[in-house]
Amino acid sequence: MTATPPGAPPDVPMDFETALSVDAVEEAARELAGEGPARQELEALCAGEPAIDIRGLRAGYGRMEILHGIDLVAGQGQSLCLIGPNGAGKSTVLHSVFGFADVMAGSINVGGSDVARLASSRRLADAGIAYVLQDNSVFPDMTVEENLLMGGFLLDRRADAKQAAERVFDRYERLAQRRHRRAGVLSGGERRLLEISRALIMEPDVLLVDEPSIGLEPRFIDMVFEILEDLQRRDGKTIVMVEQNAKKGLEFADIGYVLVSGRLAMAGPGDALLEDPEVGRLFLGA
Amino acid sequence: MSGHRQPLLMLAVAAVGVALPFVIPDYRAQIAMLWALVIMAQTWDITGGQTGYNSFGNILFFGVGMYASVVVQRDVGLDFFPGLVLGMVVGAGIAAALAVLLGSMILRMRGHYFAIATLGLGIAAGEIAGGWDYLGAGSGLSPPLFPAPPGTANLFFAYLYFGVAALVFVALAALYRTRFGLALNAIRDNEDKAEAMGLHTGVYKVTAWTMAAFVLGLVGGAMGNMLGFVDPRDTAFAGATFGVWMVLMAILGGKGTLWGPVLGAVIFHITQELLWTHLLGWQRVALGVIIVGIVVFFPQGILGWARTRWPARHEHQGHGSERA
Amino acid sequence: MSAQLTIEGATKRFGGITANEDISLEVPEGRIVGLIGPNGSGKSTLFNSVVGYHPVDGGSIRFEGREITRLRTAEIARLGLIRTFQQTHVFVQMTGLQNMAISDAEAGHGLFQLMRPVSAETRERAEALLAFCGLYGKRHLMAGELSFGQRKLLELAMALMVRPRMLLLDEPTAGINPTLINGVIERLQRANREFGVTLFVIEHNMRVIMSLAEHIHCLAHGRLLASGPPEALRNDRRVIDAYLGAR
Amino acid sequence: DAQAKVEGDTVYLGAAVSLTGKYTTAGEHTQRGYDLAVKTINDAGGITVGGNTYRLEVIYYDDESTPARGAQLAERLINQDGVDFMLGPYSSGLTKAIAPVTEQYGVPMVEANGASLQLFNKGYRYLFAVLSTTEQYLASAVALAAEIAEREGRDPATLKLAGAFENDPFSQDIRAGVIADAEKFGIQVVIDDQLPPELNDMAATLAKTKAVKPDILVVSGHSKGAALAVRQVEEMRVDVPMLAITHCDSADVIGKFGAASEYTLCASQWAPTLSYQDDVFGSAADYAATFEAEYGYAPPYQAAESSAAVIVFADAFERAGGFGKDAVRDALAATEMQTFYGNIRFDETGKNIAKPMVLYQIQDGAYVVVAPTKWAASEVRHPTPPWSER
Amino acid sequence: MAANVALLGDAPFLILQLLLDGLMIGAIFAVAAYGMALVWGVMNVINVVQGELVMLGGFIAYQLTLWGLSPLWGVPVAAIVLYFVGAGLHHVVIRRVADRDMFISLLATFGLSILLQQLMNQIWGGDVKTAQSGLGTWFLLDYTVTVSQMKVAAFGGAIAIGAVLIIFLKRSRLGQAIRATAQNPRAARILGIDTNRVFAATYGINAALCGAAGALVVMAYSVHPYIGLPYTVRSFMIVIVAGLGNLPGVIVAGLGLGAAENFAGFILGVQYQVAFVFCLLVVILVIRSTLLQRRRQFLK
Ligand SMILES: Nc1ncnc2c1ncn2[C@@H]1O[C@H](COP(=O)(O)OP(=O)(O)OP(=O)(O)O)[C@@H](O)[C@H]1O
Ligand SMILES: Nc1ncnc2c1ncn2[C@@H]1O[C@H](COP(=O)(O)OP(=O)(O)OP(=O)(O)O)[C@@H](O)[C@H]1O
Ligand SMILES: [Mg+2]
Ligand SMILES: [Mg+2]
Repeated sequence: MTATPPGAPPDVPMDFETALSVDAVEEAARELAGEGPARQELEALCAGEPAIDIRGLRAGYGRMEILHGIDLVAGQGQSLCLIGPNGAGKSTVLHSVFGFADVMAGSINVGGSDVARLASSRRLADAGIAYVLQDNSVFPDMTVEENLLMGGFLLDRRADAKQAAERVFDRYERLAQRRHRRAGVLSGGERRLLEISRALIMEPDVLLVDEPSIGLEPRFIDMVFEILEDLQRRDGKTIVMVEQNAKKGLEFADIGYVLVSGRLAMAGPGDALLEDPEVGRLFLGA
Repeated sequence: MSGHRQPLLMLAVAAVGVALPFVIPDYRAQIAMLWALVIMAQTWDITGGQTGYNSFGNILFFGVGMYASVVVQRDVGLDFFPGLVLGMVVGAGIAAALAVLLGSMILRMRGHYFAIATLGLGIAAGEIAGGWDYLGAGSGLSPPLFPAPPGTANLFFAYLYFGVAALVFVALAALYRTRFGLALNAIRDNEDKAEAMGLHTGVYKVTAWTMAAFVLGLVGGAMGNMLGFVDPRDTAFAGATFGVWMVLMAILGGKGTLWGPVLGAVIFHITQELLWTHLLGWQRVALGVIIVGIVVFFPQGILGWARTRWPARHEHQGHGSERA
Repeated sequence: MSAQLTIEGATKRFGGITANEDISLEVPEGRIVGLIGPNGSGKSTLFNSVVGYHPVDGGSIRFEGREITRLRTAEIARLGLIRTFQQTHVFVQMTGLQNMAISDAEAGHGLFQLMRPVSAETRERAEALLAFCGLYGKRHLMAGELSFGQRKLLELAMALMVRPRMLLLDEPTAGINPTLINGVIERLQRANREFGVTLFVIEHNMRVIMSLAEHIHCLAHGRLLASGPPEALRNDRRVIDAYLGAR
Repeated sequence: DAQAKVEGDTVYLGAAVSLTGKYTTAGEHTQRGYDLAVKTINDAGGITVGGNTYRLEVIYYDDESTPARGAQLAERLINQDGVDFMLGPYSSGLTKAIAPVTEQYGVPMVEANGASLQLFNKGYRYLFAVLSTTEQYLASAVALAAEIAEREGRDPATLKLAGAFENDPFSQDIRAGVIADAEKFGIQVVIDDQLPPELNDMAATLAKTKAVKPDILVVSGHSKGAALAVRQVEEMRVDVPMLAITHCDSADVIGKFGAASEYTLCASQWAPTLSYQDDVFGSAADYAATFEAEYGYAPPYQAAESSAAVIVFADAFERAGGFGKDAVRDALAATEMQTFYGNIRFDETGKNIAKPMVLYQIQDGAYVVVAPTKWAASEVRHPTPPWSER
Repeated sequence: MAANVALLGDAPFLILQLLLDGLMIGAIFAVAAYGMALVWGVMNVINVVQGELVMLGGFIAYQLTLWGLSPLWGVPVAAIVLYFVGAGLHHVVIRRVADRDMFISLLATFGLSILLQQLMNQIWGGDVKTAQSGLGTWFLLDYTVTVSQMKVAAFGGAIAIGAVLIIFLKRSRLGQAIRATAQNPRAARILGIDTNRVFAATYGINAALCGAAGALVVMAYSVHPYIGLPYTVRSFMIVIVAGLGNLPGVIVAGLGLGAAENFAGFILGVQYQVAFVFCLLVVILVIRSTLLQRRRQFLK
């Protein structure tokens, strides 16, 4: 990224009082961040053995570096929520963990082993990482049911996948009604539901979720967070989530990180961040 | 190539173009061919690079121009030069008319469907010409010979094509600075969205293709006389050579840029003349390897590659020549 | 208060599914109207029908008194009825400014109107609107290099650049930073007030829709379930059951 | 510029030949023909011009079987490489593209593979062809059919002829010749198909042939057409009393199809059994032997005529006594000689009028000359029996 | 032209003959088209080198005859050899261009096609090659209609290959992975599908199909190095008409194209047969785009 100077042309009225521009948020956040939290602080937030541990991650796309040295630690069974302005690099963090971005330096440990050298397609099988992408990831020409079955592609027995799919249908009538329909014609929210349920079929250890609530109706948002809560509390999964609905996200998560322009600006327990007035002003729109 | 250096560069190229036929007079035939290739690449890029409609069939317009011109010269009974001029104009006119007609049908297709449809058109045109007795069918036609000593013919064509290439360049440079240029880019990036913004995408596409067709018609109109022989599949509708080369040259240089096609054509032609003629039978292997190499390693073309290599210069251009 | 957009008995089926059934509603000129409803209730479908992406199977749609049921997308757009998308659509290999310049309907879309360079006027307005949407600093970046949320903002700026008579916004704040959402709300209100753009907005974010819309329609199962001012709707039993859930 | 024409004791000839593209095989025969003659002449001490001896050498380029490339390469040979004497390319189409260039520069070209009659009505002064032109290729086959009909007491006008010709300058010229001959005898042309260059199936034409039952089937489409015709006639059991084609030796139809090729009539420029001779190679049979020793296969006539072109050039150089383009041109125009390939004498349009075509028939697995009578080694076998009896 | 139509009336057996010949060549087109549909659908690559792979298969079968083997062996042998050739090509070139703009892969495969043409030209020479399968001919209707047994075998083989392929894609694990990758490669990767291997396998299978088709071609017809493009274009047309991912449709469209081409060649004259094929291509594309215009795709 090139550092384009922020600011507006002189003839544009600059009456941003209640609202902040992308740059203004960034600027303010950068100031707020200062040096950013130290590694020890992050480790202190982590309970137990780290299930995911990122050190000094520099990553981006092609030659463009987006993340300039990110650290991230979350313990087994913990949930971590990344918040930050649009374009801060939140999705890029998840991309790097799954191998969709180009990692230039740093290490990514999941479950104790370095996954950076693993092909993306091995990360679910070998490292138990499941990923719910921010944008569309259904197989449009397969039926809803086939999509769910594909979620169990790595299972040795087809019957297991089938059972898992049935459990999903039991839970969401909406999907059950559409099980034989092409997934490509689902509405935005229906599709999101399908994507999340599909990612859970393999019962992964670590779940990466990029904005789970995007496009969902209020009741589904609640529902999705309930599912995630269940996964974490009952099944002891580790969850790393990006959420623009920062209030929801921080309420839910054990740990909150604030990401600004590819750097870590703040970190703290979810509830604590939620109450931080600066965070509130900059990220919660309070 | 930043904004303020652009005119300088153009001047330099123009000077070279004017001087070249006298600096290396033995190479006049190749120089003429070079500028013809430059024009082909430039015009291909109007739809291919700027609009995102990759055509494999622009050779159609070249061939139509060539045949129309030679037939006019054969049947109208003018002297060489008036005949040639009339032939070129008629050729360009027919090519443009054809572009409007065919374009309004096939430019509705998206992406690769369009590419293949144009491929079909180009080949079909050659086949039809090859069966049509009025056009000499498979035996082809022989245009009138240049009425002056041998060296002058090549000199004439070298300057003719250089002139056209320069004009086309200046015209395109201006065109791409207009909002029409932006509209073409918008179609390339997201045609549905462009439509949703109220753009008359169909009209723009046909216009762009027609411009290319007109110029290609002109080029073809003179090429018959330059080569001295017109044949349906190998000179006029020469899909496997000129037809593909124009695409390749634009991509090699960097499609969607102003200088890319020019650069690509120059490099391609020089390589071909220096290398291939001496490979005696292996030149097509070389061509194949070069094509694959280009698209694997320089898919953005030389200019695109340079941009990722030195992104700062590119940024600089973004501010310098600010098109918007 | 005249109705600018009138939808009468719009019905749209896809194979066996009825996505919209007999929907009739009006959007009065100069207002901000909301459209809510559960996932899959047919909101986006209704928008698509209005802007001519697909013909309705029944019913009619009128814009400023003109029948537009059978018009094509671009024609409808030129009438000043513009929509934005749930998933973003911008011109990825053009800079933000270029995206804006081509969206300027005032400078014209005719072939000859296009055949001149971008005017200083267009440019100024583009910069102002980019600043308005907080993207001034990124104006020279290729749109494809913007993040999801930034693209969303750019798309909004582009829509405003058209100087539309009416704007259909499909989840304009989905994926946008909450702080910025406040900005977006304010911008939309100002666009509505200052430029006189009628807004018709789909949203799942209740905070947004409640503070933005003056009147809200709620769809469920493809039918119009309820209509009314935000307060009324918020307390409407049917809407709570079908959509909002117990709070 | 142009200094390369004679360097020290070497005279350079230029040639664009088809080493790739659709004429690859024939182009290779052409090149080998040139090479063999050059080598043989040089090995025998070269040529003597004005008291000095010179070696010959050929500068080659690959024209990729496309005329546009051919024309460009001719320019290149003349302008950059300074060549003052050209040997022809393969095929009429390429020759048509190159002749205007050599003509403009006044560079004499002796060509051996452009048979199209149209090459010789343009008033070219620097173009000389050692081979017989297209109208003669199948004339003897048509005449033979008429003759046989008369012998059997049938009016030739009752004969029906079916023809399929590739859509290229050479084959289309053949077609013009055949149709003119048919008209001469009043033979009715019942099928007149053109075959596309990317030919790989002529089932449609042959099905038609079965329906209209012609007396003669004529096919011309370089070696591809020859192979296809012989093969599909057998496969589809097309019964036709006479099948006449071109290029069967270069397509090696005997080797490929064996007995199925029996009875086929083939037009040829030359045959090793002919009784011509010269000082360079000796007799036609000697030439065949030399060629086979060098390249491992019997020379198709494309190679023989190419070799002849070099011999003609060598002879003209010696008679011209120098390497002036116009002197050599005039010497070429005055050529009157016999080569292993046949007699050579050019008329004022530049085509060789001293050498007839021959017609082979495939009899018992060999090419046997059946016409003209002067060289006929055997009677023609006619009619071809129906497949049910073969 | 009118005379040709009249001839069909006078000699109705011709209709049968043309139809049979058309169907038989059409079946071979269909085999190459299966492969193209696969590669196009899965990798989003229009494989312009398709025709050359077919030819390579043909040359391999031909080579077997030079070694004294029956060219019938060419069908499996060519398929196996070509599988590896395909996987190799994928490794060296295709995988580097597959996820790019489709035009890039179009060009890359075009480059490969030139390369292969030339290599075949250097190895086997520019001549027309055929291989005698040793199978005979059937005659119908008193010797008027000929049916080469080889062509019937080719026809049967083509249909069988199609059926096997359809079942394979629906049922097998690799088949499922191929379908998923076709629709959304990134999503396939997050579910643990090694898309790179899927691509390699897909391209290999495609090449194997082409190889088998080529062996059939050299026995039923003939091959030479420059005959690839018409096969490529026909495959392409068939896939467009059938629609991506519709393999049964590919068979039907292949047969239809073969028959249509044969009749067109007969009626218009063979010289226009190729022109007909390409005009038909354009017409089909225009019709397709008009139909699509009605059932417009739309954005979300
Ligand atoms: N494929 C890509 N190529 C180049 N740059 C990219 C690409 N994807 C994202 N970027 C850039 O990387 C930066 C970070 O993007 P990222 O998607 O990680 O942001 P984000 O924090 O997830 O934002 P949002 O909340 O809007 O989704 C952005 O500035 C964007 O311009
Ligand atoms: N092209 C189509 N073909 C078939 N069914 C479709 C198509 N488009 C939409 N549908 C169906 O129509 C219904 C309504 O979809 P629509 O996209 O309008 O919902 P929505 O209200 O926008 O939902 P969301 O809030 O989740 O975006 C859904 O059930 C969807 O599956
Ligand atoms: Mg993101
Ligand atoms: Mg929607």
